[in-house]
Parts: sequence; structure tokens; C-alpha cells
Amino acid sequence: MRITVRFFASLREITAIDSIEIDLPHGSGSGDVVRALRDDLDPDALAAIEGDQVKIAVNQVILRTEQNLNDGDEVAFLPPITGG
Amino acid sequence: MRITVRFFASLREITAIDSIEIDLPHGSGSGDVVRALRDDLDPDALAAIEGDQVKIAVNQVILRTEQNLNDGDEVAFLPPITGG
Amino acid sequence: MIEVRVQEVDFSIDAEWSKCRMRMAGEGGAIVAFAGLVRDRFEDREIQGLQLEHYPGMTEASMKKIGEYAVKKWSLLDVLIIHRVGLLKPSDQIVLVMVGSGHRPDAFAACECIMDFLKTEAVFWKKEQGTEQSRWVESTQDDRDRRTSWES
Amino acid sequence: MIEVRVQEVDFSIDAEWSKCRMRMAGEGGAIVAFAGLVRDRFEDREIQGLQLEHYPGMTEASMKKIGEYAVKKWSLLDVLIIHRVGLLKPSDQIVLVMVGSGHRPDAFAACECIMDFLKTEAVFWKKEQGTEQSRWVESTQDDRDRRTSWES
Repeated sequence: MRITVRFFASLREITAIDSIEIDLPHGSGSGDVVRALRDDLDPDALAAIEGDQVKIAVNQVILRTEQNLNDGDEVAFLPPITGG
Repeated sequence: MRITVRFFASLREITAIDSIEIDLPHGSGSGDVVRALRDDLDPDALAAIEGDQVKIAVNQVILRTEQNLNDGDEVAFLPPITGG
Repeated sequence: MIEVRVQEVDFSIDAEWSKCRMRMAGEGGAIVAFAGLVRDRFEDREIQGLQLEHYPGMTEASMKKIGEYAVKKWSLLDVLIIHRVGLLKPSDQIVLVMVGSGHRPDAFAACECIMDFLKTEAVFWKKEQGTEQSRWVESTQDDRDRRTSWES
Repeated sequence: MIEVRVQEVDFSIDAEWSKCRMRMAGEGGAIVAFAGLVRDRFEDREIQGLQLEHYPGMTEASMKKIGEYAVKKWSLLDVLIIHRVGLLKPSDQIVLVMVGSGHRPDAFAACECIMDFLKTEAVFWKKEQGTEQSRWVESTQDDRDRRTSWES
């Protein structure tokens, strides 16, 4: 199944990726996204997207726990937010 | 000596006086102003200007205690204030 | 840095906002503006107008003193207080308090404090004109409690 | 009654203020407006610009949710939140929060609460561009404490 992965702000800078499409086997979960990207990212970028403060949103909703993905889902990696 | 007396808001309405000039003997104090006006005001108006909540300002400064007046002073009777 | 004005004419939020930004230049991080408007009811009575009067000189001094209290208490860059007098109608603007600061907590606190003080310390009188009767407005117990709360 | 907007172009305080008054009509007694501006320094470093980005869709939803929280907590007539994105320069306006209510305490509290929540819950990222280096801004401990204080 096809998943869109997006990186924002500092994570977009360190991964040099704004948005990328990846293929995952059916039944994959949100945690499989990082594993699928392992070959595309250097160690610093991988460490950054796995950072404690990074939140993952699936279809614009922040995940509280690991979640199964569906074809067409958008998975976004969000560094700490601040507005105002 | 010549004193200007001013009434504001509800006190102006009840006394029907905006501003009036009165003559007081030298050595008069702020308390003598009411006595000097006794003949000009009806009982309701007198009671109103002597009300607990009424403040008296001499030359735009609110009196804390009785004060001697000087020629040319402006004595104002202020009902409760509120802005905003 | 503290400007106070009493006027019959309406004020322009746009003009005052621009001036505040100009005066703060790059130091300003926050503007808080409050406006009080004439409401068309008080409890169950319809309000047709609000008559405001002041004591020229003494009123401006009372407003200035309120501004100075705020400037002493918080770190502010700009304080403006405009208060209208005369006969106002429902929806009309009565008062504008605008505070500029480097940071938002000071701007919010100062603007709210100035408003609470205006309710209790500013030399104005207001008469609400209803359809059948009029009444002189006084500050409420809540106004007085709010004013006192700033002194702790 | 709750309007949220994310935009690159500047906002006009005048236009938004008029619309807020219009929508409240005679019921409105108070408007509180807050604007955040780009400061020209952060601690001892000169700031040349602020780059803001957002996640279209998710950002607006996060702003809406903040507005809804305020509307539930206080008695409000009108809530507007405008947040700019793109590259801003010192003195530029970043954000506008405008709250209309029958009475001032609710308008002040809601406006300040919305700002505190925007600092911690709104989906934006800000990069300060200094003369020599840039840094991604994060909410401070004070921001988080202020946000938490509204839940009591």
C-alpha cells in the first residue's frame, strides 16, 4: 500500500525531504514507516525523526499509540510546535 | 473672598446648578460652603450634596479632611465616579 | 509614552494601532487593545443612550495617574487611554485602552488593570437613558473587588 | 462566531475590528484584541526575520479547537484568530486574536487564554533568522505553565 510521508520544519531540513511516497506491505503500522526510510536517511536525520519530542500524525491526527495504516494514509513527523 | 462652586452629574441635576460664585469671609473652610448654600437649595438638594458618598474637591484635588479656602478657589461636589 | 485623551468624537482603532506600532518599533512584541461599547440593554431594560460627563483637567489627571500606576508595575513601551464624553448610542465606542510591550503577559495585565481602575478611579459620570427612566451608573462591587485585586 | 485564518498577507486591524462590532451589534460591551509582533532582538542577538510554516488543514483545526475551548469556558459573542505564515520582518504583525463579549472580564480572559494555547497547541513552526545563525523557536516553560493554569 502507498503511504505519503511528510516532514516539517527542522525535520524537513535535516532529512532534506518535504514529502515522499513509500510502499509498505499491507498490515504495516506507523512504526514501520521509520524502518522503511532507514536506507534513505543518514544517522543524524534518523535520530532526529525518532526524537522523544517528535510527534507523529496520521491523516492530521496525532497518534497516541502505534496504529495500523491504510492505503493512501498521510504520515507526518512534527517537531515541537509553537504559534503566536 | 470669592469661591467658585461646581456640581457634577446627579448633583448638578438635583441642585439645578452647574457652577455658582459665592462670597465667604476670610478664614472660611470647605465646610462653610454648604452652609453658605443653605438658602439657595431645597432640602433634597442639601441632603444630596451632604451624602456620604459625595466627595469634595478643592482645585481638582479631593479633600481628605476639612481645609481652609483661599480667594479664587474652585470647590466641586462629586457624586460617585465611574469610567470605562 | 503615556497618552490620555478625553474627546466627544469617536476614535479610530486603525490610527491608534499604527501609532502604537510606530512608537514601539522593533522592541514591541505585543499589543493589547480594549474597547468598551454601549450595550443596548441593562438587565431587562432597553438602553437608548449613554450620557457621559467629566471634569476637565481633573479627569485627565485621574487617567494619567492610572497609566502611571501601570507603567510602574509592568514593563511597558506604550500606553494610550482615550475616553469619550457626550451622548453615545448603543454600539458606540466609549473607551479605548491600548498597551504595547515587549511581551504579552505584561501587555495583558496592564490593559486589564487600567480598565479596572478606570471603572473605579477615573473622574467620569455616566447616565443610562432607558425608554422610561434614566439612571446614573455606579461602579459595582465586582469592579471594586477587581480594582483591589491589583494591589496584592 | 469562531473564525480562524492562516494567511501570508498582513491583516487589517481596522477591517477585523469593524466586522467584530458589526457581528456583536448592541449585545457587545467589550472587545479585546491582541497582536503579536516580530521583535528585532532575542536576548543579545539581532533578529532579521521570522520564518513561519504550518501544516494546512491540521493547523486550522488546531486553531479552531482552541477557539472552541474558549467559547465553552466563557460567555463570548465573537472570536477571531488570524495567524500569518511565510517570511516576516521585525515589526511585522504575526498573529491577531480578537474576542468580543458582553462584558470585559470574559473578553480579557478568553483572549489571553487563546494566546497561551496558541503558544503550546497550535500547529506552527517558527525559525528566527539572526545575523549569524538561525534557530527553531520552541514554547518556553513559562508558556507551558501559563497554558496549564487555564485548566484549573
